[in-house]
Amino acid sequence: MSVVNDLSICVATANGSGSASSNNILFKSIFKMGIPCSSKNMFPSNIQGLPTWYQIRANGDGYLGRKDVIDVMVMFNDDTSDKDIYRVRDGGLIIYDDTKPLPDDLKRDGVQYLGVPANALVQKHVEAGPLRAKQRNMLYVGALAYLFGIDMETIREVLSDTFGNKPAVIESNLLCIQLGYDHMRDNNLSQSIAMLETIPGGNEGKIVTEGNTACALGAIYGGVTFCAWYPITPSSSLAEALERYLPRLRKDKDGKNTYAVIQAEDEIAATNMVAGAGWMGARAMTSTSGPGVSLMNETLGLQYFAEIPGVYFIIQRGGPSTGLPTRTQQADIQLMHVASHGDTRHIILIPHDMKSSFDLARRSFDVAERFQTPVFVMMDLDLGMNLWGSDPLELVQEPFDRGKVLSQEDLDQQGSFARYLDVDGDGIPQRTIPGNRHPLASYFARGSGHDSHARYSEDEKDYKETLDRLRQKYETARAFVPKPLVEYDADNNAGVICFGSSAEAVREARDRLRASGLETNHLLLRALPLSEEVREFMAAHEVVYLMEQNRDGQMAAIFREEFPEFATRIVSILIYDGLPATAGEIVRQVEQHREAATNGIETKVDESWQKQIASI
Amino acid sequence: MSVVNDLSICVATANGSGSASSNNILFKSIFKMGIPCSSKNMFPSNIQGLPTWYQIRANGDGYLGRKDVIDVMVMFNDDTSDKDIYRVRDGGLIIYDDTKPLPDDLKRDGVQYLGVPANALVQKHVEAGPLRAKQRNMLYVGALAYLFGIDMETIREVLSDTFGNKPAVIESNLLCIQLGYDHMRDNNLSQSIAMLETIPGGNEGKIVTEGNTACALGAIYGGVTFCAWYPITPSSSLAEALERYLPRLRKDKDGKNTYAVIQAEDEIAATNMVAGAGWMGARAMTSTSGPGVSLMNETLGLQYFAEIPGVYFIIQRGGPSTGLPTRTQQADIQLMHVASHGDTRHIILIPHDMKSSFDLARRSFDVAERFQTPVFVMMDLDLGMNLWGSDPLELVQEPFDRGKVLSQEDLDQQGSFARYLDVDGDGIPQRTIPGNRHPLASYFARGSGHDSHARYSEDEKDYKETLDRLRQKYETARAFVPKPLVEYDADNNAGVICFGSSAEAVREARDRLRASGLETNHLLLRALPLSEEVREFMAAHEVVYLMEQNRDGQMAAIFREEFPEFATRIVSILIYDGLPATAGEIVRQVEQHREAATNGIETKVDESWQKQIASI
Amino acid sequence: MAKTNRVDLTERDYKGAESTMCRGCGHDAISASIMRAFFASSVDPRNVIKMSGIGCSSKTPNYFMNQAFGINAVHGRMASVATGANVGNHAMIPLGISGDGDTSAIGLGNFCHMMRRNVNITYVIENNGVYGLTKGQFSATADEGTVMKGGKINDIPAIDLCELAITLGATYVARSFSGDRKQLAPLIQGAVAHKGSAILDVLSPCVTFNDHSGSTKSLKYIREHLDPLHDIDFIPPYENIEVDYEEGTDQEVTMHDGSRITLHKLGHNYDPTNRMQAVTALHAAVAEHKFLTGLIYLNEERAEFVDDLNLCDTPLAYLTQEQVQPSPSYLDEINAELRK
Amino acid sequence: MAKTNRVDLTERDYKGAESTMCRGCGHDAISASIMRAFFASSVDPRNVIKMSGIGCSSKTPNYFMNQAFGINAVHGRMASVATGANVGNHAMIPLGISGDGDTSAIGLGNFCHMMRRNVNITYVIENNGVYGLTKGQFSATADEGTVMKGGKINDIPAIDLCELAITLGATYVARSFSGDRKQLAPLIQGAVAHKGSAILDVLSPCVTFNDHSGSTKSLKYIREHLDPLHDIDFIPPYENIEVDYEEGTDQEVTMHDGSRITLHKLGHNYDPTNRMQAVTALHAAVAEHKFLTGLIYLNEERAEFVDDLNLCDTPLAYLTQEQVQPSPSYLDEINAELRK
Ligand SMILES: Cc1ncc(C[n+]2csc(CCOP(=O)(O)OP(=O)(O)O)c2C)c(N)n1
Ligand SMILES: Cc1ncc(C[n+]2csc(CCOP(=O)(O)OP(=O)(O)O)c2C)c(N)n1
Ligand code: SF4
Ligand code: SF4
Ligand SMILES: [Mg+2]
Ligand SMILES: [Mg+2]
Repeated sequence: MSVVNDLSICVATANGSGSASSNNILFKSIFKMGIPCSSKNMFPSNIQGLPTWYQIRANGDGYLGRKDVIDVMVMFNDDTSDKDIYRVRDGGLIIYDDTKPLPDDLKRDGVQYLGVPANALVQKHVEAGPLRAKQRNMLYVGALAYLFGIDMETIREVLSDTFGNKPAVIESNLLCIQLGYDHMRDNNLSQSIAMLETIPGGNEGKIVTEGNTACALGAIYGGVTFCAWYPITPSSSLAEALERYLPRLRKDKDGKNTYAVIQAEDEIAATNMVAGAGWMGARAMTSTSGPGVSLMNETLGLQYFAEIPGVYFIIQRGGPSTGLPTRTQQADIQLMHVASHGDTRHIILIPHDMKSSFDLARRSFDVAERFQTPVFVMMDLDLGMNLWGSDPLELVQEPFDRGKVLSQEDLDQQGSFARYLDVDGDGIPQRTIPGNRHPLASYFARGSGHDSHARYSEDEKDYKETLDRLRQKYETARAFVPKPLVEYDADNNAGVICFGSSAEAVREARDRLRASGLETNHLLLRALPLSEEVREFMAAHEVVYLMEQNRDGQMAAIFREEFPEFATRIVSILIYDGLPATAGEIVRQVEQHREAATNGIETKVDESWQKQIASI
Repeated sequence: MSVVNDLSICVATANGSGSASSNNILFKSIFKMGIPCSSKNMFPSNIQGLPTWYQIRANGDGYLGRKDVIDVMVMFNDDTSDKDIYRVRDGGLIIYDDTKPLPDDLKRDGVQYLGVPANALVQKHVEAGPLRAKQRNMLYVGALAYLFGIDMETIREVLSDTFGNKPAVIESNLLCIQLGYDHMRDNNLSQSIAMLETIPGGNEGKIVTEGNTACALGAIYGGVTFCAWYPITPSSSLAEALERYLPRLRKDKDGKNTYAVIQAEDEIAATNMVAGAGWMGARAMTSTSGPGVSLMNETLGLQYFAEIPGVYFIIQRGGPSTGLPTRTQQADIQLMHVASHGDTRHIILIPHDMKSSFDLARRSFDVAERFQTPVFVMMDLDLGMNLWGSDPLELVQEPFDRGKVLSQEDLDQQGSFARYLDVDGDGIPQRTIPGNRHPLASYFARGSGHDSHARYSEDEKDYKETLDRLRQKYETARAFVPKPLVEYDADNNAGVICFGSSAEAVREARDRLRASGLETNHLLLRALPLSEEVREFMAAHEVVYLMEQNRDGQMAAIFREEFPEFATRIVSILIYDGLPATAGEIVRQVEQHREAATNGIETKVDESWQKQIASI
Repeated sequence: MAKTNRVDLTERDYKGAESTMCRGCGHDAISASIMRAFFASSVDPRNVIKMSGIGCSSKTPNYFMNQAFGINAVHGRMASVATGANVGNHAMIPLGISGDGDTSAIGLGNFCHMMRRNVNITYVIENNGVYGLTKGQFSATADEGTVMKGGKINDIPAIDLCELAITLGATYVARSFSGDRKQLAPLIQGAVAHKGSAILDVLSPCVTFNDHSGSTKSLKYIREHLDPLHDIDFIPPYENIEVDYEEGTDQEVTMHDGSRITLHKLGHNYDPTNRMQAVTALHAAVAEHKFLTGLIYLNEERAEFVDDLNLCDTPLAYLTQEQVQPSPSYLDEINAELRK
Repeated sequence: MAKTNRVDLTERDYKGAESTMCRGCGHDAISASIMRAFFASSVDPRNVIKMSGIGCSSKTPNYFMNQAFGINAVHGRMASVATGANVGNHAMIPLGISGDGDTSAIGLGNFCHMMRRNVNITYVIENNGVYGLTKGQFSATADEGTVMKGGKINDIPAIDLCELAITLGATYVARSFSGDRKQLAPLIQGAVAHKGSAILDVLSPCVTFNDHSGSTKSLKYIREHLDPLHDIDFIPPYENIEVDYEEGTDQEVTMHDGSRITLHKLGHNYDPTNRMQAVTALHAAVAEHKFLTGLIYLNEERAEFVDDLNLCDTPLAYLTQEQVQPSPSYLDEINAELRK
């Protein structure tokens, strides 16, 4: 057997069947062996009984994007078996419950089948009760452990990490895992796809977490004091992580809270509570996903126009409308970019891994207060809810930037104050917060027309001045927001741009393209507005592949709007079926474009893009 | 005196002071003299006491856009006089109430002042009572009539048209007008700016109306049966026009209504009522403006994804947020274009005058039903609420297009039905409406993932298929939506594109540019998505001036998104101070661009655009 | 052969797709009562429109009456969708299904206004006190003091949707329990026969997220705190059943379509046509931690919304171009007016 | 010299920008009562936050107490903005102004939830039964049968905001009339002293769009249908005034901060601490076409929202980095947990 530590396993079960727990044990065990690995949970928008797939990738080279092909399918959901047998690659392996014989229509050529009589075994060995059906899933963990060489000792460790104080649970799980393991061993079953081998020191010091948790922790370290939210997948777990960590990290000496988390009655309430709290000077946030952004649209405009800070964590899911609420996508970009009616442009921060989720979440409050405006932290389900191995979260210690807040002393010194006056030429005015008792301090905030003194005004000059200053502020932000991460070699003509959860798949895709002769430069976008560095990157390449997870090339539209001179250089790579991006699909689209370009079938880059949209 | 029939009069009064009535008489009288004229009402977001300006333009050449300069200022609002004296052009005329002497600080060089003791005269001649203060405004009508030659007989006609059945009102108004007239005559006061002269046969057959009324009538002739709306300026008058005309035009033989108009409790209710009614097969509409669009955002996505027809009349006003609710703008374009979260693209119809308001309003229901999607009719305050002289509204008689609605008989014949199947390859599926009792007819509409049979599905292939089909539908719409109106001469290198209420100002600007040596071609855009004709126009010009009434060049962004190959050809002409566009400002911006281009200060078109945004 | 009803349908004809609720979920039991009620009342599913918002509860319209048109709209807005649908085609029989989150949180305002208009609908709230589909957060009907699965305690009083419904003008207001099909089915029949907003607040345990001890919406807690007002029967207009009424114990209400609802009082001396008594009783029940069930309020006097609108008989959706496009001569008339 | 209050301010210090209401608009009269009440209660405007939605009424916070911070938010969402603001800095005194459209139409849901949480606020609804700023359409407090300026008749019953407030859990509920400053000012003082949601539904004629005959919110109609429950006085905590109470006629309620409200009954035998009585009385008043005014309901027991949140004493907005950023060592701890 030649292949070591390169494997993808997909477990097909039904929601609520207990597989969440067995999948977690499986994944953590591989992680503990020191093998770089990631997991993607394709769960249904339902609580019990609908199909769910859990895809683990173990890869010694450290590629953590979803693998294009499935090597092993654990076929534990009768409802989807007819399709699942075709999800596994040729030469792959299917593990199934052979308590009953496999029906003929589930037999397929070119793959190996290995059975484990999971139902029969649990019926025999596990006490009857509500848990028995759930325990059945532990059997495939054992079977896989035997077949691929997952260390039983490690599994035991993971079990005790997971169920620390419940020895009975540990024991019964272990029993079932052992049953699966023994069945494979005793029947001399084996496979020839790959083996997993412990990498000593691998994953040393690393953590496993999801982006939503990292964001919540970032917000806490960023000094969030106010969160109003409304439950919605896939963002709820962010607010729930806040609710989990805050009581521990943020009590004052009297045991009182230095924060408030409010479950609002809807997203409109949530955004307006954020506006109210932000106006008062609290570091206020919400988290939501697409439908929530749509509902928050009106008040985002109020915050933009009245210049009230607030942080909006947006965990994107499959749209439009209710769409696929438990699948991933990056299709709310344009909505965030121009959210609300009238001329608005919003700042968007874009994490791409666990550390940047923590870091940008922390900094988002500084950006919001500096620019006195709503700031989006754009996540997606893949980043937010899937488990990612990562270096530990790291706190950059620096003072909070509260922006241009004037204290009573400042007002005394300055002797004057106009809330919406551009004192510094950067479009950002000064601000006071309620509680400031200086006679100059108070002002009247409003979403209607106003002059630089915050007085009601319908005067066209005041109005245009305000609009222009707001645009100026956005221009100022270009140099302030997180810079892109760039890999550049002057020899390369082609560039690749991506952002968010695509980073891993793109890294792998670039390596593969390199292997097939195409060296690319890379820009990992971390914020809007687009900065000078992005412009330079565009200027330096003849072709730029802009990879995003939506149908319409939403980020490409923003690039074309902002850099018309480079509009034709952009070739969109679009993945939008709701599944996490894979390197293979990226490579396929890039090569398709290159082929078309060299064959002259499509000479103009932009037209190929148009066609692609129209014909797929 | 050389100038005839070229005049702009601006009347400055306070809201609720009765000037609406006197201004109307003034405008209608000029219109009745046969002189092409338009009026722009710059009214406050308030009911009584705030400044309001009414600007009339009379122009024998038929230019109806707002005039750049004010020839005559009727200064009847003390609160704004200090600024109003500077609004009038050098050499212009100020009419003021000289009951009390003019304070020194309101004296300005280079303009002529003529007083009419309006207060004193009404006090003397009009009975004390609540109406007296309002009648005062009639005096400037009389004064202007004398000074500029407005025919008193015509005024009398207009009075009786307006107050037909109230002879007392006619008399008292006439008295006051005569007082103003006589004062000027008796004191031998005169001016040398221009005279108004009756144009025999001028305005023959023409009507005077606002776009909102034209839209309402269009909707009625388009067969609207359902309207849910929520009051908001400047859209309320559209729904109110429906409520005015429907009872007269749409009772059945039993005196019952063939329509329903519901004043909803908010815009969210309104849009969802439209969705409910549209789903049932009623021709459903709403009308709103920016804040309403923001609130309707979520359900627009439902209608897009579940493919439910509905017509959205959007009368744009100054944004963002509450902004300037009584001023005009075209700044909700991008919001409409991509309204709601997820990948959406919406159809937008864009009237530019009274006839097209009627016509596109009527056709919008056909488009909505044909494409089974929300359709926007994009208006703005200038078009919707100001009075425009126009050829009479005209009904093109053609059968309603209900789109692919299948009857019971159709189903019998076809023998099968899948609600979301692309039977014809145009992306548009077939539809049944409730009440169809065929066993195949019923289906379950939803905003969540579904397959072609409208069954719940989270399958990635079903999902992508749906998204792609929806995009295909949008592509189909390109050839279906109203074509642009194009003026083209192969000799010209420069093109001008505009849409909506800008059409008049652009027409005049092009004439002026021609006079100064720049011949331009023209495209009047009437819909999104952009059609092949628009692409051809872009391809045919080196420079295209794209004129729009917003800060960020929102339509330009859409052009750059859709036509990356022409992205750099676009030069944005942006007017966004809330006032109706003027030819002068357009010419100024075009010439500024040309100068910069020839001087080589800004070589790249697109950069000049960027800079312009940044620096104004 | 299976038993058929007056429209020649069997119980099977009232079935829908297979449910995806958790096993034991109260919502499934409500679906069963709905099927039974519509069968019993001989309502042809093809005359019904099924509408819902978003949530576990809102998924259920897919699980009954396949032959009815259905819509699963956005979260909290079914009341408005139903208003539009009812006006768009008033000949269809509107059935709305919602959750407590859907109705009492995000949808509260629009729900109130639907009732204020007295829009004709049978509006069933499958009330489990939590957001099932998003995994167990409190909704606005979570009782004060109830405990979330994770241990969190609710400090805020519940919205009593029946009291609210009466306050806002709903004309048929009932509370029931998913497990009490004997009571629930006739209540649904009555709601369908009623013309106007019929609100059914049905306690429906979420066995996955709100069935633990400490919860006031667990199956056990509900069962122990039920306080039915009366035994209830629904008699369709075409049935000439003579019922023997006991003076003071039984009450019969005749509805506009001739249906009758008979109430056999259980201990309570309760008249559902008395608005103030209804509010008082509800209020007292909260204080005593009881779930009062039965027909709580009924008003057969108030006109339904489409009557206020003076609609023509043909449903709006079915009007033809001939019926809705005014003649061009009217446009000439209007043009003439606009010349003035 | 002008009279000063206990914080050394004169009545002038409570003024704002010049009003832009129509002459005679009820809203201006309410502003005057607000200024009087805050002056009389010696509240420093710098401790006040003024909040509103959109509408004529919502413009008025600009017309009093210039020294207070203010916000004119979007239509119908002041209740939510106020919730955020109250929690963001609970040391400020929240005053919200809204219109009947703002509150009872677009804002209804969020308004209900604010009351359900018992957020501390003095929430004044300037109720004229129409949308003033958009020129006179009916709002949801337009009474059944009332006539619009153009002649249209309203078919739908009004939402009684006081009844709704009591149903939803508001703890201080009053109705008054813009023209009755003697009653309104002490009611506002009481509301400010009260900790929790204090809802004041103040009839406030729109002289421009809703003052014609046929309207049930015209100045004349209101005056003729007023039915005050009691004469009311507010006694701040620092005043030791002894009042002679008449048994059965007078009632005194002491508030948490020691303020006292005294009620001198007018005919009615009415106890505002009795919830059911309050609802019954309101309901009866509607039937009799009367506007019951006075302190309708008071509950000094229920905790205000920020108490449920167990907030630290320093307002959240004023916490420093030191107070809110956990030490890095905690992050190490968490990283260690995430290794498991
Ligand atoms: C605008 C919007 N916000 C949030 C959600 C997420 N969401 C889905 S269902 C639900 C709550 C459902 O609760 P309930 O109505 O009580 O139904 P149940 O699942 O308990 O039956 C929420 C918040 C959504 N779909 N849309
Ligand atoms: C989202 C939104 N919809 C509609 C409007 C238009 N609008 C402004 S004020 C108003 C009604 C105000 O009525 P009310 O609250 O009763 O105040 P009043 O003017 O009568 O004092 C409306 C509908 C708006 N500003 N925002
Ligand atoms: S989660 Fe609760 S409400 Fe949802 S299906 Fe399961 S038991 Fe029912
Ligand atoms: S319109 Fe009515 S509510 Fe508005 S200011 Fe005038 S009188 Fe007051
Ligand atoms: Mg629920
Ligand atoms: Mg009002």
